[in-house]
Amino acid sequence: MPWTKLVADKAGRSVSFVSDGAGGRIMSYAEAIAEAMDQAMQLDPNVIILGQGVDRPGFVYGTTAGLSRRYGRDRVIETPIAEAAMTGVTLGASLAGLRPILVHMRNDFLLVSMDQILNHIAHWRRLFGGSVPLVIRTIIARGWGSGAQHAQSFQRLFAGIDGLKVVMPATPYDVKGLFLNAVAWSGPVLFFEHRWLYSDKGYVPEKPYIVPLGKAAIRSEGKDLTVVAMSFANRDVASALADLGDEGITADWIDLRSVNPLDMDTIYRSVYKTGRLLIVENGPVNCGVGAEVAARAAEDCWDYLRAPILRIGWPGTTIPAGCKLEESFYPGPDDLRKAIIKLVKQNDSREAYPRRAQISLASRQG
Amino acid sequence: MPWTKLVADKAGRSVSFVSDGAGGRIMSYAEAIAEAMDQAMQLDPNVIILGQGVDRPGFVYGTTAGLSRRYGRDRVIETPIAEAAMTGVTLGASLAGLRPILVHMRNDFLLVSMDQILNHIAHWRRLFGGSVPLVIRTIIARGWGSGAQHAQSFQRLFAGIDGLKVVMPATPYDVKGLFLNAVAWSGPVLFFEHRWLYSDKGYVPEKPYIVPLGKAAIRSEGKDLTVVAMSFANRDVASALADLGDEGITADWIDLRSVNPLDMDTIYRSVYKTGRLLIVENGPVNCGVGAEVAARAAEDCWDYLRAPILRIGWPGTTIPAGCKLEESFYPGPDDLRKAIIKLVKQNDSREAYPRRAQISLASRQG
Amino acid sequence: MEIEKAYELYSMMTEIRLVEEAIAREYPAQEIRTPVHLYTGQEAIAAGVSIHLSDEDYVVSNHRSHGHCLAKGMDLEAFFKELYGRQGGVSGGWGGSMHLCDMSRGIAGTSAIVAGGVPIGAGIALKQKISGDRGITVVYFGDGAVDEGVFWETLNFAALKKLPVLFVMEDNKFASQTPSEDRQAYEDITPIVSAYGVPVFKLDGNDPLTVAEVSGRAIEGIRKGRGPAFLCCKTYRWLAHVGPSDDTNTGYRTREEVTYWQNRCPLARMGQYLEVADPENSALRVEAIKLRWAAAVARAIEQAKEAPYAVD
Amino acid sequence: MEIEKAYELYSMMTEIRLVEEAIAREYPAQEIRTPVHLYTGQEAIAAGVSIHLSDEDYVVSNHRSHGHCLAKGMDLEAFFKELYGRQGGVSGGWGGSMHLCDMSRGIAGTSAIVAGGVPIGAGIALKQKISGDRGITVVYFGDGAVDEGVFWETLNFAALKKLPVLFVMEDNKFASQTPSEDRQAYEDITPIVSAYGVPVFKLDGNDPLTVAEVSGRAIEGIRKGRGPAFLCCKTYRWLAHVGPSDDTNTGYRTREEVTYWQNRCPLARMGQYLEVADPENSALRVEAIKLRWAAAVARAIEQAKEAPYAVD
Ligand SMILES: Cc1ncc(C[n+]2csc(CCOP(=O)(O)OP(=O)(O)O)c2C)c(N)n1
Ligand SMILES: Cc1ncc(C[n+]2csc(CCOP(=O)(O)OP(=O)(O)O)c2C)c(N)n1
Ligand SMILES: [Mg+2]
Ligand SMILES: [Mg+2]
Repeated sequence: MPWTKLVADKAGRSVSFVSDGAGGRIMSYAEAIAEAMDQAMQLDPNVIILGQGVDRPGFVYGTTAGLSRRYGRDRVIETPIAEAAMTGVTLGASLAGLRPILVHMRNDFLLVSMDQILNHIAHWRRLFGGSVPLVIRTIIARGWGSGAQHAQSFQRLFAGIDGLKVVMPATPYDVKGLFLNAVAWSGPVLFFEHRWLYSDKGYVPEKPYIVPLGKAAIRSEGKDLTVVAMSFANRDVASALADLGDEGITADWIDLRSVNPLDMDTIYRSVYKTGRLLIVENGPVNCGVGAEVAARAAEDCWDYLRAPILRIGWPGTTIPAGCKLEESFYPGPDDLRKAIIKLVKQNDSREAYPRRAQISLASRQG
Repeated sequence: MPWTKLVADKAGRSVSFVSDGAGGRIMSYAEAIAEAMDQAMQLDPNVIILGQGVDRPGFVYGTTAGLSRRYGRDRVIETPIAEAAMTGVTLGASLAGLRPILVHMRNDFLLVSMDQILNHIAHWRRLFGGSVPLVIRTIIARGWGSGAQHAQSFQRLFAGIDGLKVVMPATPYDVKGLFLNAVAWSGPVLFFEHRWLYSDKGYVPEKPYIVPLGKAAIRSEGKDLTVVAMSFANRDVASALADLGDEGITADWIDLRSVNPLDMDTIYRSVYKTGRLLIVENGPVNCGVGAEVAARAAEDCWDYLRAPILRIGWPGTTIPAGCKLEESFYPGPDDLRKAIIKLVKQNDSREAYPRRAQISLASRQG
Repeated sequence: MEIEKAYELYSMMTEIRLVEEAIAREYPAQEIRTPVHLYTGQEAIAAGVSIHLSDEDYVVSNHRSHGHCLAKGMDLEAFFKELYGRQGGVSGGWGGSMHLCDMSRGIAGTSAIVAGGVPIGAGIALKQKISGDRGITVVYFGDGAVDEGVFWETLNFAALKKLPVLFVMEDNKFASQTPSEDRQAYEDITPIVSAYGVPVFKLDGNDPLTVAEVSGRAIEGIRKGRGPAFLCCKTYRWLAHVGPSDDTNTGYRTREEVTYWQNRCPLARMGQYLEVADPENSALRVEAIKLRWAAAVARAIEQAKEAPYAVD
Repeated sequence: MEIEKAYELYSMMTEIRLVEEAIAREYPAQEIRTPVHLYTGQEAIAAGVSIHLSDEDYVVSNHRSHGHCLAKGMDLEAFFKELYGRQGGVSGGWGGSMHLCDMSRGIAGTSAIVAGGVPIGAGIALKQKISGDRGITVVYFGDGAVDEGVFWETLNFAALKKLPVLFVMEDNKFASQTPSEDRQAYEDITPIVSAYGVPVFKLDGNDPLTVAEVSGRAIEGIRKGRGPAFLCCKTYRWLAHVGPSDDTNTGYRTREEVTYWQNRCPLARMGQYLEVADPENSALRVEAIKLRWAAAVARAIEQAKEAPYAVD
């Protein structure tokens, strides 16, 4: 089994959001995916790829380029536009011993195959045992009037289900390491990429390496609040925090990386310290993954919270196509900055709540 | 338009969970649905019904019995097992001027039609205007080894989306009034029934009446905590509260009735008073509707909360079929009772948190 | 074909062609900020079908909908306002190119999910059937849509209930960059569809007269209550799957193939027909039609650009 | 047919019949607490197909799976433990009647979502094809499953990629209580399927010899790399859609129809064949087979009842 030999990269601690290669190799998020796909196929002849466009000149924004030439059309399978069946085929191939990777150009199309994902894939292993290694790669788009059916961000539909893992990498480093780990994992993984991250550049080791599934990354450390974000929303956080120098505010910035399972330990540890939590959803706020983060913190960090938990994200409406509508639909770094200031200034009352301060950090973390 | 003439029933304030007819007419939840279906079809010739089994001897557990005889097979349409297409057909019929009601025997089957519901129905009105009156009736099952694919409770997938309303009635009174209002409403409504409520009996007025969409019902009033529940989970709440006499604990018990939109006003008003919130999900806790309720309360009731917010519900695993596994899968009144006692006893510290008490109720409610 | 009908056909196709050409021209200015799937080269289908439709008939369409909507009478100015994201757009600026609608003209909406609109059209037809309306519903979709199961579910239901639907498949050989033979086990869809008991018409989708004649027959049958019919129109898209440019050099199709189909231009063919059928007037009238639409398109674009942006 | 094969067929069918009868008998005691969709009357299909299969071949099945699983070699004791929710059940007590599996015998799992298992079977066959295994995959489904689009998507994909799948449609006339004619526009599915280029065999699903003979031919072709084949087996379910009783009096079918099919009992037919083919021994051997399975079933039930409940 080649997959048990992969180890986490030592050099890249992945603390910084932008390239921290320190002389290391820099490549784009898209290139990192392409390399990960290639290495996965090279590592293990059981890895196959299925999807619309995986073997056509567009090559899913270049991320599958060259693969069919290198590994043959038996392993790089151009498919009909039949997401439901192809998802079932992916499950079946996995049961039979392959490690299939199914690719969708938009996560909006996952809805066509929801029955196979939630009624079948998510339950198969719990029902029947064995391993069900499979990855469903899919892309969140945004902008240029993508609109109602081509810019949604559906991670929330797949979070909260024990039988699925869901990752949303935000950096070139993570996208490669998480992808290889998703392929290595013995169960199903939904892999959400973001189209607007494709040209982001950063440090990416050449050798195959893994980033742990279900572990968040601390992108920066601070004292005043904890900001939790996922996928592209991290870029807004980066801008907002960079802009906060004057205010003298610093934040623990946590990139979730995985939304299922959630790395609550990392979040809790930070909230114990900062007492304030802001969650930035890449998607609608209402019933988003952030709701679960907030609900758990409201239960488990109760004694440490010094202010209400805030969430930022999209409205729950249909995503508009018109450019001005689109502009005002998405919250930006400025909204984030305002929320951060509001949260930090508001209700700073550690003294007023003696009981909370009493309970020592150690006793809760132990 | 017959639908604008329906009014809320005056007599039935629907405060009590069990029959409060005071001599009024008592009927079962199932009979109330059947009557509502019948009255809807009688009120408006544009109402049609589609589904598997709607015109076959089982009649969806009796709820469509007699309708095809009374209203003809043009209006009571037995369909192929093709949920995706039939959901699109339902949308089309609605656009063209009908008020279609699509019936599924299990909400698990909704997944096959997810694309039509979330990519189409939920957006149609926002994109194109006009009215899109349609109802999708579906049933949550439980027990007797229904298991992995026949006992799920998927309300969370449809909550949080502006373009859909989602109701989960728990009483015979509500099921009729909410159904008629769902049919009357100019947009799409997902109507989740619970199979284990079908034989519950209660007061149901004979005349057509409506229960407001998006409004919770206060089932009992108390001082120590607020318990929020939905659908069948309300029955567990009823038992748990009845068992709490000795403890001297009383609760505001709120039956959500609608999970989209959420009636946060009613919840907030209660939490302002009690300072404690327990949410009981009819479904997995993780990323459930209760997460959203908790997250909003953690933001908006911050100054009134006197203890962590608790949630109770199912584990996130596949639902087991074996009878002992099933028994331990579902939390029961006893788990609820324990959670209530824990919540009320824990951390009773109104005095310790003077700032919170300072802010007057009125100023927040205004 | 009656000569005035022939001019109408020519006019419809001219409108569509000029609109698509104008979009292609304007697109680089980055004011039309919405993905466009241009209909250039396929005009004969929408025009040939729509010539038989009135406001009581509905159409439901897909991502490549400009031609379908314009042929069904969509207001040019409201159309362009939608593309430019302006107030007064057919979908209030909310939809963009992929989500056009005007119920008052029987344009029931367009879905950008492949095959997503197909069952919706059947639902409209169900209403028409139940209420005994004279109207029918036309559902447009590509050769890609028949890959999706929901197409077959809908075909079965429509045939079972004898719904007044005309299924119009625009077989332009590709779904995005993938040719049918890489997606479909069958070479010919028509025997499959006809085994559902649905009358099938396989035709040259680049010949407006054929489309008009055959769809006329199909629609007549549908209006008589005979249930759905299916047109399989062979055609070709000249430009990229999405966007205003020619993507032939990416390698998924040959220059020869594109040229072959450009030489089978439906508009040119209609022009030739008019030349023969109405040698006296055609030159003048054809020129007048072109000028009229060129002016109308230019005016609509101007008005769209001047309109205030749609805002929330 | 070789006589030993014939006895094997008879034995498989006997096992299934006795299991289903035992379930029906035990069910009122409410210890089997899982919805059961009994296979009584349809035994010839699973047996006739399975006689050609070995452990390297897979089956994927649906809600009515007992026969499919037992014919493929599912352990009787583990089967009953699953139904009784006990430890040692084939799915650890987690699945119940609707979710049975034993990969070691090539039973890849069963889905209670109509048509849900169909693409999964094709996925297994994709693996077999890619790795050049000799094995094939059998997908069982009812006449209801072909209503679902995912069936047609899968058929297309399997035919396109020439996957080693045998599609076995058990056409028992009803999906729950709804007859095919109320759900399907076509009377005969076979011309539709064969238009995908898939060899189609329409046969009497109540005749075990025919099923064995025809499926043998179909499987031979599949093993030779010719791609998928499709069996349309006409049959009938004797008992209710779900549960152990006879639901004829609810009115969706007539007593005459049920009796007609009961008179076409596949087990009886096989018995008659053996009588003719092996007049010397058949009486004794048939009796022995019955006794052996009756004992095995009784023992398995007993062991299941004694086993500890599956707990978390
Ligand atoms: C469910 C779904 N899958 C994939 C896509 C991506 N997609 C958009 S258009 C298209 C090709 C459609 O081809 P066809 O139906 O032949 O129409 P054409 O573009 O050729 O007119 C695809 C695959 C989508 N929009 N929806
Ligand atoms: C997607 C979905 N829709 C509906 C059902 C409910 N259902 C269970 S079995 C069944 C009938 C299946 O009929 P058929 O495929 O002919 O199999 P049979 O029961 O006749 O063996 C239906 C409708 C389901 N399980 N899944
Ligand atoms: Mg095409
Ligand atoms: Mg059947």
